[in-house]
Amino acid sequence: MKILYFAWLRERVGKPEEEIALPSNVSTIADLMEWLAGRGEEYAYAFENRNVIRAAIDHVHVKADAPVGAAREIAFFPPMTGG
Amino acid sequence: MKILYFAWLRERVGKPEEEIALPSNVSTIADLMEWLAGRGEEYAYAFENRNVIRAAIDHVHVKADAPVGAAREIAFFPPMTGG
Amino acid sequence: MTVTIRLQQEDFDVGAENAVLARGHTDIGAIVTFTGICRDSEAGSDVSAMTLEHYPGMAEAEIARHVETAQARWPLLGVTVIHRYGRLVPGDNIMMVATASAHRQAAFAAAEFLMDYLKTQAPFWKLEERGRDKKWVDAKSSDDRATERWRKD
Amino acid sequence: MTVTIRLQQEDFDVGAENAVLARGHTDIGAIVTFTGICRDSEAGSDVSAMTLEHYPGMAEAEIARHVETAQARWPLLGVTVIHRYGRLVPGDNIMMVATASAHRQAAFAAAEFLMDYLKTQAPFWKLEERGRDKKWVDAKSSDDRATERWRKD
Repeated sequence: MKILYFAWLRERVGKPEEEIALPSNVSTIADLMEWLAGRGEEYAYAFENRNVIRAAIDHVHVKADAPVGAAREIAFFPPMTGG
Repeated sequence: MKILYFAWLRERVGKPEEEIALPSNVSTIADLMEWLAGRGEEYAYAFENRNVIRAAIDHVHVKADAPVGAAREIAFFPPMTGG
Repeated sequence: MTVTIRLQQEDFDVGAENAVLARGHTDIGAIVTFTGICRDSEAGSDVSAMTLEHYPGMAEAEIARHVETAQARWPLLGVTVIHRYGRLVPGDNIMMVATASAHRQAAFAAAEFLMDYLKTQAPFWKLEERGRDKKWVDAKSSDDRATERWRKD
Repeated sequence: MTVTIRLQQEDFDVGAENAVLARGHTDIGAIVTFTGICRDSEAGSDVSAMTLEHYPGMAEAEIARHVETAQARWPLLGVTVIHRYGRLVPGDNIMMVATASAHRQAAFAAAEFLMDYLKTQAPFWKLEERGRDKKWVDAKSSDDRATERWRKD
């Protein structure tokens, strides 16, 4: 599964995207953020304030309880600030 | 004194402008329209419906009772239709 | 504050006019441009051409007066008004207004204000051609209502 | 109905884009164009540059969805949205919206609707540079209020 990071999330994680193998105990966006936060210092920093982080599954905005099982691409980003 | 005509007033009078010598009994725009209307068939036709005709003295909109004595240029035209 | 008011027969270039408005300014955040184009149909019937007549000198003065009103009401950094006269056919540009400001709200409001004025009370008379039939257009009362919303009493 | 949505690094030409929108149409009477320009000051302090980041694919889809909403609400004959990304300095064009319609009211309303969306919720993140200091811009709540007026419940 492809995970994308934008803006300060990208800077904190230190990469724009990566491929992950979804663990079996991760079923929602909230689960995924929790799992990612446990992957190391940079992830813990990126995901320290999870309630401001927005997510999209396959280009569509979703809430934290959205199921992630069928996703091809999941993106995490701060609230969009407009152009 | 220079008199200008626009749109269908110009077409009816048959010329865009003319010089006139203001008669001594003409003191307002209304007087001037009445005097012009008496100058011939084309003027009578142009000024037959005087309450729709607008006037300007030296580029400024004026009402029918405006005095014309000090004017350099008087224009008569239908209500402006915008661009 | 860059103010450009031009009445002309020739066409205009919106991109070039916008560039003139913005040139040398780094405080402008928003430019709203309106372009009015000659349509092939008015009031439900085909129009083959229209001719705009204006009163040179008075037209510029009247437009300038309304630009000043817009400047007094909104924090503008530039205004351009270009209006063509003469005979125009469908597809031809008729006129443009461009308003520049730090923020979009002022630029939009001022452009709409100037357009409501220009489309209804601006010093032009319009002759429409429908085939061989030519007719002077009457002042529209529906457009007058659009200008009324700007009136402060 | 001509719809153009482009995200690009390079600059755009408002005049050329307007011409594309109008080409071959004689039913368009009004084109409203908004150009957003990078300012040298935001929230009262100097800005030396800004960088716009976007989510390719999602950005286009989100903008297209809002263009469809505008089309459903107003009788539009064409819409163009061009948004730049990457690093921009004061004076640079950021984005443009153009809306074409038979009459000016629909063109103005649709352009304002799209701008309120693009300036607040569009899929961009903005990094502002003030000298050597770089800071991601937070979402603004005042702009969110501007978008609320379009919400139909």
